[in-house]
Amino acid sequence: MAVTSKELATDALRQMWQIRLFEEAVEDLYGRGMMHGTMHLSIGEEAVPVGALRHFREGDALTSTHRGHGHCIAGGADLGRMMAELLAKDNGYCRGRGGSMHIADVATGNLGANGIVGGGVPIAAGAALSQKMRGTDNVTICFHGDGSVGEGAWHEALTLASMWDLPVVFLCENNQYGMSMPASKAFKVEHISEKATAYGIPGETVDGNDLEAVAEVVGRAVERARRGEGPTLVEALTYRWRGHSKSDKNLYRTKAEIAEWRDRDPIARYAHDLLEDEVLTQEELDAIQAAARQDIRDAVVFGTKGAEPTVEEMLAGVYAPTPEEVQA
Amino acid sequence: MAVTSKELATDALRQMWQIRLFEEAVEDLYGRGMMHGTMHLSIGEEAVPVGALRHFREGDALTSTHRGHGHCIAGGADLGRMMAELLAKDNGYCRGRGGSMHIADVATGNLGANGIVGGGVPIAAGAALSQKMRGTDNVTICFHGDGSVGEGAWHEALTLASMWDLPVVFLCENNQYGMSMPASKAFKVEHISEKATAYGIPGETVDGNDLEAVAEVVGRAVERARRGEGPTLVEALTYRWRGHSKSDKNLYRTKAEIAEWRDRDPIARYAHDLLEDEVLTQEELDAIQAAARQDIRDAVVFGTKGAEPTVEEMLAGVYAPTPEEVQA
Amino acid sequence: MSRTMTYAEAVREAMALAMTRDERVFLMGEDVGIYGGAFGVENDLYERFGTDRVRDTTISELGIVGMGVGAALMGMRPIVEIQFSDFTAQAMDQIVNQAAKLHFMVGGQANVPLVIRAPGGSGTGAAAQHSQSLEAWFAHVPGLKVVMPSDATDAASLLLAALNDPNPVIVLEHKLLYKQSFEVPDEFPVARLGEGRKVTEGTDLTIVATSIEVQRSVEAAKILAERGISVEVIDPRTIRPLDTALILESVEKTGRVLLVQEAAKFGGYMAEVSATITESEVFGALQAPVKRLCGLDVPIPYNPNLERAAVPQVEDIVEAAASLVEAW
Amino acid sequence: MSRTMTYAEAVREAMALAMTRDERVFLMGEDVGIYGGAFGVENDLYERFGTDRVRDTTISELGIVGMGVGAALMGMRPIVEIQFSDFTAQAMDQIVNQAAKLHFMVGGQANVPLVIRAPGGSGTGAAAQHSQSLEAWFAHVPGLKVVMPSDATDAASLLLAALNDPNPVIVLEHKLLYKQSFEVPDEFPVARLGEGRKVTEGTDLTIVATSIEVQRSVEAAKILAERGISVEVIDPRTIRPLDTALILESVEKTGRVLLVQEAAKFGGYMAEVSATITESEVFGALQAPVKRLCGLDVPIPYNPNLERAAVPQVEDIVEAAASLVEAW
Ligand SMILES: Cc1ncc(C[n+]2csc(CCOP(=O)(O)OP(=O)(O)O)c2C)c(N)n1
Ligand SMILES: Cc1ncc(C[n+]2csc(CCOP(=O)(O)OP(=O)(O)O)c2C)c(N)n1
Ligand SMILES: [Mg+2]
Ligand SMILES: [Mg+2]
Repeated sequence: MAVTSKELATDALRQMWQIRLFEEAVEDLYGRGMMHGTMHLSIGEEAVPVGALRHFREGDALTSTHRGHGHCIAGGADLGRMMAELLAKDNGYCRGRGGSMHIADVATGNLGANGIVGGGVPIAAGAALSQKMRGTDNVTICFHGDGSVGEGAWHEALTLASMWDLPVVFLCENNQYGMSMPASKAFKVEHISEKATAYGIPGETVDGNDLEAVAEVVGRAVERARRGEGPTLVEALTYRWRGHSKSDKNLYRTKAEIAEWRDRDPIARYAHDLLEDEVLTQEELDAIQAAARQDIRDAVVFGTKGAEPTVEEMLAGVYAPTPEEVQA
Repeated sequence: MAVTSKELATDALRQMWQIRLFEEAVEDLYGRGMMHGTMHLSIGEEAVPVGALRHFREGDALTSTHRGHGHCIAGGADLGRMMAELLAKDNGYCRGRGGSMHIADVATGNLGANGIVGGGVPIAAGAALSQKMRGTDNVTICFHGDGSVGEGAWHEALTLASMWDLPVVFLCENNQYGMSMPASKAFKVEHISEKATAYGIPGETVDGNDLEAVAEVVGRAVERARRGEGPTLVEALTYRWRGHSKSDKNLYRTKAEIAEWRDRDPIARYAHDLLEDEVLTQEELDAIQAAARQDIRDAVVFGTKGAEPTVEEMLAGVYAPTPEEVQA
Repeated sequence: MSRTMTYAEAVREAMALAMTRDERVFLMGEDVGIYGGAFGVENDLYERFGTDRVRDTTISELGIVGMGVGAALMGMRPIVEIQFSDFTAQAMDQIVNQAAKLHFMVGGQANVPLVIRAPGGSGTGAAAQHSQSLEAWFAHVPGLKVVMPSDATDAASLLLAALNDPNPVIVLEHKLLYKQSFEVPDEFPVARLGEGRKVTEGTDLTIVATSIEVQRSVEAAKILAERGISVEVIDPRTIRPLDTALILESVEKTGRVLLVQEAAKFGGYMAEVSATITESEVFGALQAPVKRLCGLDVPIPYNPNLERAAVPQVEDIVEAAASLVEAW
Repeated sequence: MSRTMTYAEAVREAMALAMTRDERVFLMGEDVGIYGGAFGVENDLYERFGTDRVRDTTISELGIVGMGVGAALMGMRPIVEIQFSDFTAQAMDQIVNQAAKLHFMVGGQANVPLVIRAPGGSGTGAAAQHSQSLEAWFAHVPGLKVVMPSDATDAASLLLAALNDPNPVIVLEHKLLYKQSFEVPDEFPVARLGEGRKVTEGTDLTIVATSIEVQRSVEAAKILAERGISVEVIDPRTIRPLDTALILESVEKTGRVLLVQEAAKFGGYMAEVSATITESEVFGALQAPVKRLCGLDVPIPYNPNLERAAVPQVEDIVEAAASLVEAW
């Protein structure tokens, strides 16, 4: 592992634990009938958003996916408001209107999860266009799944972003499957990152379960974008431990495969490396995990106490008020 | 020039002349107010469809574009019915309902021109899927412009066709521009054919003004498809002498550039090569041109004499009759 | 004789029947293979018919529908599944500009016997991008036929009819109905597209409803019967072309009509039914204004109470119906 | 003081004004740069404002609109031009599932102040894929605002209003109007979205019409005046949200209403207006059934006579209006 500071490591590990425990809590709440809808868990993929967003600055933006809890947490969102949203409460990020699939934290630059596969990719390019037109050195990180690579939206966004050298990092979280379609079958290339050549931009594949490797590769892409040299396609290889969503019977993959990837747990691996490299002690590791656990407990409490949203306010929330309406 | 038989050469040259003279006639009719709508002329690009369709067989299919007269003629359509269609007559291919942008000759495997950029590309893949599922060795030739490469439809079709090894040749007629957008600016690759690697299929660029070269390169792609080895992306470099359509003021390109490409006239060049290689004599060349001119004259006469379509039949033409409706 | 079956099972049985009877029929879509379909509709179909006829695609809605168009043009009978009807937004060009118009545009030279299946509706907590009822878009497209089965028998019978039709048919199934069980006949009749169904007989009020609102209206009719109000529930089943005669006949008899749809009110399908009634010769027989009961004009919210409030429930229908009868 | 200007010039002037006043405003689209726009609307805008603010894109409608969404989310005021409104079919996901819903889905955290301009309508001989009137689709989408300017002043005033609005607004211009000249004020007022306009005053009949049918209705009103029939023509201008009060007031006064749209009848926008009227308190004031005069239920044909027959012309309006007044 690349050497890292104690502070960075502590933050990163705590965020990974927050993601993992947040999702385990969500799973539990769902199982107990306290949460409804569907859910897409990113357990096993935590290193990607946490590594990628190490370079995130004020004014940067990100777009996320249906599997977006990790992006949101790594982006710095408030866990309580996230949990409140998933519990469909008025004090949630989306006032209970969006839920997991539309969670957003615009104040920290998270433009939102997206229920549409590929839906966020052109939006990311547009955010980057804004950053470029304003003459900033900000960048946009576009999280997207391997499955979204089959969408026309993905292609159009890469075409436009590369033509205009926009400051965007297309970060493909290749967790090996769409819902059930293996990426290896869907795309006749060895690495999705090879598709970058079609857009005349750099492409790179990284071990998505290695937090520091992700931070390094995405860091290079971010720096390139900040320098005005345009987009990069980064592919992070990872795996979702859970099924696609609650309807998944896991018929399309083997128990052995799942077990193999569980052995590459990005959290355990990072903790192990930090211990081995003497960045953190076992007590410190345990304390981080415990702190994250407390963060999630607090979040659940906060969420559970939220008020129920009202129909009246929902009706008033379809359109943003015009300046005249605000005055009146 | 690769050696070719007298018969093939005669046919090819006559077809190229038919296309050129058909479009000149159309231009003239339009100028005289006898034709309405808009029109997209392929003058200067005639070698591509004629060369590409040398390998066309019974059961093969093609999809075409808004600039589709050449594809239609090279596919073997009747010139009179084509002209009648452009003259909006009931004896036209589309009974006056479609015009130039929707001209089709389904009996010869031409599934139709398309007013939608990229619209025909997934349709071509679907035709090839049918050919494959039926166990034939037929192929589909998908003509498309360089501009359509920016469409999501193009990407999705190439993704699916390559995944399933479909017998389709994606033939990109790169005439250097969309409407005004230079392909060289739009796509950050030197050759559009390089994009093939993103789909794990072969890509090849050919001089689209060299008929025999087109025939050879597309021939290889067709053979590959017939063998069940899947699609190929062929890029034929060519140029449209005329503006995009009647609204074009040609501001985005120089007179010098146009002149340079006129010097590479695919018809004059082919005729010259045939003479030089002693495949045809000057008299034979002249006779071929004269015959084509007569073909077009006949077509105009046929078209002009067509009847006007009626509103009643138009109304009856929106839905195909069901078996019960046919019986009744 | 009859038996019990879920709506999803009925769809599956109809597809299996069609594939058994007609080798041109095949199915394409996302996760329709080993996953068994996002809603389990396909289940083991891929095992029974093989991966050649039950084809798992990449996530490329526009491409998939386009391939369906191409295959249909070549004489196949493709069924294309769009995982949620919301994602027809990605495929509108192929549905509307290609499939629906091709027969007309080519002057009858070809048909597009394509069946598109797509589940709509809310009630699953999937929020605004996975819960829409978009039938009004499709009903407005000349060249399309549009059906909305409201029970298991119709889900099968209308699908079989769609597969016999030479035109493109879009089948809008309902997610909440999939798991619901219904009595069904031993053998599914083939419906006639364009023929509605009188679900209950009544004398005081006509309710015209679609999809799940038919079920809710029948429930409401039972409650209203106890209050002495006799309701005739009409299910158009095919919303384009509409069985106007059946509706007008009923309205003429009852003199009052309530139109119920799940979709947002403004610009929705029931506006057409309303206009059709008031424009017709039964205008004079109306004893009360035509009234609509529709979804609220909001994107579907995540919160379960808001979601429930956003679309007509049984009690809303009871109330609207009673007030219509009692006030007029 | 007033001056004369074409509808296209008015659109251009409004864009120029907005770009001058507000540096966040910029324009993206296909061939909006040096080509000057497919209909010449942009003309020399790119010279005046530079290629950074007048951006030529690749042919990628979904991508372009998506980039507009992203830029708008980040506080820019993008105008996106879709070359023909038919190609909104490619972009429906970004228009409907993203732009329209984002404000709601994220609980008000963000707005999407995006303006989409797209010309619709028939009459140019461009056939079925270049001539549609698709306003009914957009009018049915909660979260969108939809305007249809019928003259040069409105083309500018509504566009300026759209650019002031914090919500996504789609401006459906009309191709045939672009070249038409109108008297316009020296300075364009900023319209209020949602406010209709009484174009002529009358007492016998109300005509509600949109886009070019407003012009045709005014022509018809002149002819009808000669026949002693006094017509009040109402142009809603914004079709979502609709100025219901203005329409109802007029209908209450005249007791008769004719609704005129170019779009195909079945499921069209005027069905909503019809239903709104008959559901309202003016139902009792109706002296005649509400009548619609619409396009035929066909794809727009190429043949000029058929094309003319496919949509309401002045004489059709005269006839329909007269028969409504004379029969009732
Ligand atoms: C346009 C669209 N098509 C299909 C879906 C249904 N769907 C939701 S997630 C998913 C798989 C996405 O795969 P990937 O992009 O790899 O992300 P992952 O779920 O693996 O994180 C599918 C098919 C959707 N939400 N949007
Ligand atoms: C979906 C769509 N977008 C835009 C257009 C308008 N348009 C028609 S042709 C054209 C340029 C096409 O360029 P290319 O594919 O290179 O074909 P060429 O005209 O050069 O033969 C454009 C933008 C269209 N018809 N369809
Ligand atoms: Mg994946
Ligand atoms: Mg071109």
